[in-house]
This record gives sequence, structure tokens and C-alpha cells, in this order.
Amino acid sequence: MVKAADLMAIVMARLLRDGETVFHGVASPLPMVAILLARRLHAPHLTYLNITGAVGARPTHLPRSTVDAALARGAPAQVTLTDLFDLAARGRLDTVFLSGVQIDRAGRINLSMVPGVRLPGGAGSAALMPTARRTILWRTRHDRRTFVDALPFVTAAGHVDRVVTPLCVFRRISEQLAVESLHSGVTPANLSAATGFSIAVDDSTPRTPAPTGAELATLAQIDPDRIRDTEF
Amino acid sequence: MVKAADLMAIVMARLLRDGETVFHGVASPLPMVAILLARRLHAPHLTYLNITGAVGARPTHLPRSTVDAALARGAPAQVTLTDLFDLAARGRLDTVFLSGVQIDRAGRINLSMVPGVRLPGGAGSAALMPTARRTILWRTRHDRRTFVDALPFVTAAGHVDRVVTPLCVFRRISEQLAVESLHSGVTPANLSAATGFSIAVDDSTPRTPAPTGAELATLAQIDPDRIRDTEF
Amino acid sequence: MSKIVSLTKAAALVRDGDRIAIGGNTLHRAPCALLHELVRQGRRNLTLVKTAGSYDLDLLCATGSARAVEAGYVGYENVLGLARGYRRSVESGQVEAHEHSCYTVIAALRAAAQGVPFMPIASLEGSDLIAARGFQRIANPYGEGVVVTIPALSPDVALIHVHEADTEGDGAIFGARFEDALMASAARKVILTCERIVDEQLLAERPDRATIPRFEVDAVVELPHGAWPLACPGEYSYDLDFLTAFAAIASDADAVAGFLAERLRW
Amino acid sequence: MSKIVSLTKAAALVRDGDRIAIGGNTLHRAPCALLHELVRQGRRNLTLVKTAGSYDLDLLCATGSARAVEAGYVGYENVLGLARGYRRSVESGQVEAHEHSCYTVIAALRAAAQGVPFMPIASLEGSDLIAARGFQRIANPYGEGVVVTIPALSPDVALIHVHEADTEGDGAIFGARFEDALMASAARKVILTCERIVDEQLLAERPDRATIPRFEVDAVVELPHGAWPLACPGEYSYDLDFLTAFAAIASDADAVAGFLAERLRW
Repeated sequence: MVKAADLMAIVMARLLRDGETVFHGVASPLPMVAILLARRLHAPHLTYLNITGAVGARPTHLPRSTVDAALARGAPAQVTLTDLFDLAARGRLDTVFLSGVQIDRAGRINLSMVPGVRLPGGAGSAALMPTARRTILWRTRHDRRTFVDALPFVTAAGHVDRVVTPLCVFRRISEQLAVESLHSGVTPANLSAATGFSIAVDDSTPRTPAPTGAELATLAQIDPDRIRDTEF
Repeated sequence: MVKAADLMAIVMARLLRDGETVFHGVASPLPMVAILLARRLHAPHLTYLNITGAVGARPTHLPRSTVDAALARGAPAQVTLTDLFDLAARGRLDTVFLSGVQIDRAGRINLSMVPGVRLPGGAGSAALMPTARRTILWRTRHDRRTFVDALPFVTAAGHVDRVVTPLCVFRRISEQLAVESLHSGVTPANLSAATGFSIAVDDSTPRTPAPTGAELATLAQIDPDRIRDTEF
Repeated sequence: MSKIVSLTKAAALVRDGDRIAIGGNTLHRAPCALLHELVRQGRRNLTLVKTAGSYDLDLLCATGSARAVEAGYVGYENVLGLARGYRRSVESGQVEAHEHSCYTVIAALRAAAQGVPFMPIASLEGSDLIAARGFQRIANPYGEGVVVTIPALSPDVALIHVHEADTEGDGAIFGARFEDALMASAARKVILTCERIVDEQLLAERPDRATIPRFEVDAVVELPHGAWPLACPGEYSYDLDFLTAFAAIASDADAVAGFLAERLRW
Repeated sequence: MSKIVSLTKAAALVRDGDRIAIGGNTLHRAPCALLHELVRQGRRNLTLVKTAGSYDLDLLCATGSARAVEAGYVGYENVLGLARGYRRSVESGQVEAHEHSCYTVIAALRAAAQGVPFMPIASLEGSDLIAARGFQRIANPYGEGVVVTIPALSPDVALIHVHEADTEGDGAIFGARFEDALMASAARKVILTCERIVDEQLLAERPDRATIPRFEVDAVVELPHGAWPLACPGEYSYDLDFLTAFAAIASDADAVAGFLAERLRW
């Protein structure tokens, strides 16, 4: 049985395209791992961007904080976070990884508040989600409190392409999340029960291709300390 | 007889106050010399700023281009020209040296055009003159084509404090240039004849204090190649 | 004109009710020793400005020093999760959370640094933050469309921890610079704390010269380990034991007071 | 994915009628070898964008390559004075002078770099440039007053000469950086010429890493002495003999053509 963290990292890595610019923000171990994995596997010319402002860093170890100086190591160029937001603002950032405490059927996210509870805040999401060419959302929890019918507050909305969860991959089509593939071991009934809005899913829904040996081996090399597990 | 370039550099240096921030732009040998002279004489804590973005540079030789890398030497901090314009824009730049092909009675300048003739352009003046706390104008020519009653084009206007010429020092009072002091050898009649707008000047007008031996000696040390003469 | 002052005097430049901008990002290079001193001196009613903070913001909320937080993110990332001092103080009404996107903090500081009342911004559409924060849309005077604007935010004081500074206030940061130089430009006063005071000449000889220039800076305090318990890149990592202990009790003001008194030897 | 191309191919990225931003300032670090190649290839109707230029702008005016200049200053400073090629072409009506203040060029590039249609600016009051250029004032949506705005300017191509670049397009400038990084951000395409191609790893090990990042850059040309006859700080000074000879004839198109053919061995 492949662990959810491993499967999600691999699925997220597969979504990245060679040559593109890709950014992750604070509290983003899975995107960090996915980006470095994709660069080792099929996207050697990915330009890796993060909050340190380093461009094309080549970390020698992975930190728990995804703002760590380790993620600036080996970068030939250094700009500021402001420059990276500007890059997105002018429509030139290809892909950003974002998450939400709650996600609705349109792929909008809430990181701000639910009634009576203060959440950590959306960080860069309200700025990046409408401007980056593509947002990939990920969320390590898939239940009805997370995937909800209506958000009490919309922190960010924008160009969501995919949502990766421990149960499935959603793809946004006509501004609605649709199930693209179910992960191994997840039944259509499981998924419907865990999702707070109605989804079309049945036995004909594709299965997420299983991780290959090469994917798993490379993942183990890149993240030997299993930083990716800190999200679970 | 003190050369005009020497006198002007010394008079300009005297106008600077210890501890202030002072900026010059392109094509500004006299301000460059005046700033470095003031720092050696009475204003050791002047913060010297120029187009290179260097902060507090300590040049070891003076170049003919006042954008030269020589003017970034020895600077502990390096920002960009943009940062220096921003400094002025938020009202925190103390003094800027600017010049004009033409200057009117209000201390406004024209660097853009006279009918049929294209001039080099105002560089930073339109941005700096209204925002810097104080503008010191200098002009190495003092005649009726230069100090004019009306400008065909106002490139910049703003917080002019003094105008230093080979003949006199003007001070702006109630938005009008008034003669503050006449240089040695200049008569009231000479000055009136050379100035294209009416001025109050007579035998009671103060004389510009003559350069001291220390001022002249320090000037000779700072600018042994007489870069200051390139403006004449 | 040396700007070097004691920690006590530097902290006294911050007044009750000030809006303070805090350098660094999440667990990295915040001026924590200076913030501890503000707490020790009993500063109150501070408004905290930051793109993404952790212990710095949590501390000032947990100790009752803050009355508002203008930030994009408050938390300990996946290292320790929630900032419970912040959360409790917001939920109890003691602190107002003026949520920003990190980029709207940047836009607001840019407006202040450039001396203009607002900054247009090419994003935020679809976010409830526009209405919640009262961000105004204005018409493009050069063509079609409207653009969201962010009002200028000029902090009373920016508190920034750097690697090296000279006595005149030039500050050099090695590695990620975050928004610190922008904060320094936008703020009315700037206090630098630094790992080391160095000679001006030494900064001049470095290829990566200081990026926070003397003309922004009002006071410099030499404070080795001044970012502790957060990290200072290239110098030390964050103190996980300390942060773990703090984060666990951050929602309990009395426990926090006792913890700080003991651990900081007040 | 190496971005290294020949000079010929790099110049071909610039099309007739393009608006081009030119790096450097006055006599320093303009991409002159690339500009020479544009002239050699007969490029026409270019609009030139720069804060303060000298030979670069004078050359493209003198050779009939330009139709407009958007700049704050055009001249050889006190080194050689007037830019006669520029002056003659403007006075004859061949080139339009769209005068800017250096800071309005910066504001216009900032707007483009930030993806917004205009930038507010805290200056220019009292200048006839506002009316001459049609800069619009807008009301402050957060309080009293109006503010001057500058419309965004997105060059088709930015041409920048740097000290070192790697094959992926990261460009490192030593010393004064001027507005080059901003130009790169604002432009749709970016061509770097460089003194030296270096290994990416070498840039990573420098304390002053590249400030023009690969994601801005479309093409890199290794061109030692690529700023000549202008200066490249730390490498060589401007060529006073060449510039003196050029400046003296710059108002005579035929003489300029002959001079370039001889001196550049076309």
C-alpha cells in the first residue's frame, strides 16, 4: 500500500511540465517535494521558485519550514518575493501550488475564518490564484468539513486546474470540480461520502495510475527524512 | 583671481549641511566635487548619493561622467536609482543638485526644448525638484539667454533654495529669485545686464565670502585633474 | 554620527499604539530579541505588520502587546502548526485580525515607500478580502477596465534583524531578503538589530553590499543571536524545543508570562 | 534548454517597429554590440526606451533606425556634450522625442512589471511634462487630493548587457544595476549580452548572485566587450577616441554610415 503522502507527491509532480516556472509558499512540504521530484524525473528544466526569492535552487536537504534558507541553496539567481508576486501579477508565472482549509465546488478556497475560529490566513493565495496561469490545489484531508458546498469566506479564487487529495484528483472544468481519477482503494461511494458537494463518480471513473518503481525510488532519494509526512 | 569653477564648487559645498542626504545626477561635475569637498570640510556625515545607487561612496579618483563606477567605490550600501527616486518621492531626500539650460525668476528650469532646438531632457529633475526637501540649482553660464523672463517649456519646478552661478548666488524667497550675494569682481550693473529678469541689486548687496586657503587646498586635493572645469 | 544604541533605548523608540513592521518571514530572521524587550517594557496596543509571521506575531498577541495584526499568514508552518496566542486573542476580541494577502502588504508598503496614497494591484479578484478590507476599485484613466487599489501603509517603526551593520546604519542581509528593505523604506523610523557590527569599509568590500541603506535607519543594536528563537540563515536554525514549549502554552496568557520570565530570565 | 544564440539570431528577435528598452545609463553598460547588429541588419522604426542614454540612443537616431525616443536624458554628459544625431533627427521631424523624467520611465516600467495599467507618482507637479505627455491625474480613493499617474509601458524587447550569464539566462551585474532588472521584468522579451558565459554553479556560489533571473530571459549572447564603445564597470572604460569621432559626425547620416562601416569593419 502506497502511503498517501507518497502518492500525493508523485501525482503532484506528474502535473508539472518541463520548462515551466513553479512556485510554492509557506507551509508547503508536498509541493516542495513534488517540484524537486518532477525536476529529477521528467522536468529537468523546471524553474523552482519559493519565498526566499531564490531562482532555480538545488537544495541538498529538505527542511520542515518551506521558507528555509536550505531552499535558496545552489540558486544562480536571487530576487525577492516581491519580484515573484510581480511575475504572477503580469501573467508570467506558470504554476502555483496552493491549499485551503476549506475548498468549494468551484475550487475556491478559505484560509481566513470559519465562524468563531480564526484561521492562519491565505498568505499569497488571493494574489496568486487569479494571476498565475495555473493553480494546483492540494489538501491532505478529504472530508465533508474540508470539501464544502459553500465557504463562509472566500480567501481566494482563480485559475484552479487540479485539486489533489488523499482520495482523488479533481480537475476543474467549466468552473466546477470534476473527479478526474480515483486513487487506489477508494470507491465511488467513499469519495461521495467524503465530499460535501455533489460529484459525478462511478465505476467508470478512471483510476489514478499507480506510482512506478522509479517514481517511488526517486522520491525516497529526494526526501529521505520524509518531510512530506509533516503535512499529515 | 579665483577661477569660476573653484568658486562655484566652494560656494555649493558651503550650502551643504552635515548629516544630510544629498544627490546629484548625470552631467554634474560641480555637484560631485562640491559634495566631496563639503564632506572633507564641514560635513563629514553627509550621505552622498548618485545614479549608481551607491550610498556613501568614497571615490579615489573623480571621473568625467558622473554616473561612473568610480562614484560607487567604497560605498557600504548599494541600492538602485529607483530607490533614490522613491526616497525623494516620500519627502526624505534632503538636497538635490539640478541645473537648467534656462532658469526663470521663480527658479523653474527648462531642459527640454527651445523653439526649433531639442535639448537633452530634464533627466530626474521633474521628479526630484518638487519632492526633494531642497533643490540647489547651479549653472555655469550667466547671461540673458540663460536667466530668462519666461520659459518656453517648464521641465521642472519645485523647492528651489539657491541658484549658484559664476556671477552670484540667488536665494529663492517668496517664490522669486533674489540676489543673496555677488561674487568678487561682479558689479550690480554687470549682474543686471546679464540677467533676463529684473533683480534688486546695488552696492549694498552682500559679497560672496572669498574662498579660504583651506577650501582651495582641499579642493585641489579632491579634484587634482580639475574635472570641475569640464562644465565650462 | 554613530547610531548604535542599547537594546533598552532602541525599544523605547517604539511607543504604545504604534504600528510596527517586523522583518523576516515565518520562522526566519525576525528581530525576536527586540520584540522580547518590547514585551519586557510592557508596550501595548501595537499594530503588527508582516507578510507571514510565526513566533513574532504569536508572542506579541499572547502577551497582550498587540491590538491588531495586518498580515497574510500567522502560523508555525508544518513545523508546529497553529499560532494559538494569535488565534485566542483574535477569537476573544482582544486583537483585530486585519487579514491581508502577502502581496497586498507589499503593495501597501510600496505606496508608502513611493510617497503615494495607494497602489494599484493586478490581482485579488474573486476574493472576499476586497470587501472585507474596503479595498477600492478605480477606473483606468488610460483605457478600459478597473483596477483594485491598496491604501498606503506607513509603519511608525520597522524592526529588522540583519546579519551585519555598520555604525552609520547600513544593514547587510545574506540570503533571502524578504520584504525588509521595502519595510525600511515605508516606515517612519527603522531599528536594526544585527548579529555583528562591522566596519563600514568591510561592507564596502563585500560583493553583496548592504541593501538597507543608512539613510533609512535610526538606531542599530548589536545583538548576536538576535533572531532567536527563530532562525538566522547562515548563522543558526530556529530553536525547536523553545518554540514547541511556547506554542503549546501560547493561548494561556499567565502561562506565557511565567514561561518568558523563566526562559528569558526576566 | 540553453538560451545561447548567435548575435545575428538575437538581433532578429527585434522586429521593425518594436519598442525596445536599452539597459545601462549614459556612458555605462549599454548593449552596444547588439545595437550595432540591429543597425547592420537595417532595423527600422524602433521606439527607444531609457532613463538616460548617450551613444546608444544617438547611434540609433543617427542611423535612421529609430522613430521615437522615450527618455529622460540624451547626451554624453560633460564628456562630449550634445547628442547631435538625436538632436538633428528630432529637429528634422524624423524622430519623435517623447520626453520623460527618468522617474516616469521607472513608473511606467513598474506598472508593466506589476501588471497594472498605470502607476501613481508623487512628483512632477509644476512640470509641463504632465500636459505634454498627457499624464492623467486621478482622485485618491482613500482621502483627499489627486495624484499624477503614468501609463504602463511594456517594451517589446529589453536589451541588456551584463557581466556574467549562465546558459539558462540568469544574468549577473556587478556594481550599479540601474533599471536593468526592472526593464527585464517589464518587457515581453529579453535579450542578454554578456562579457562571459559562466557555469550556473559559479553564479550560485557568488555572494552577489544574478539579479536578472532566467524566467525573464529569452536569449543570451556571449559578447566580450559587448558594451564597447561604452564602459562596462570593472571591465573597461568607454572609448573616448571612438566616441569623440562619432559624436562629431553624428548629425550627418552619410558620414555616420561610412564611419560605422569602416570602424566596425562591415
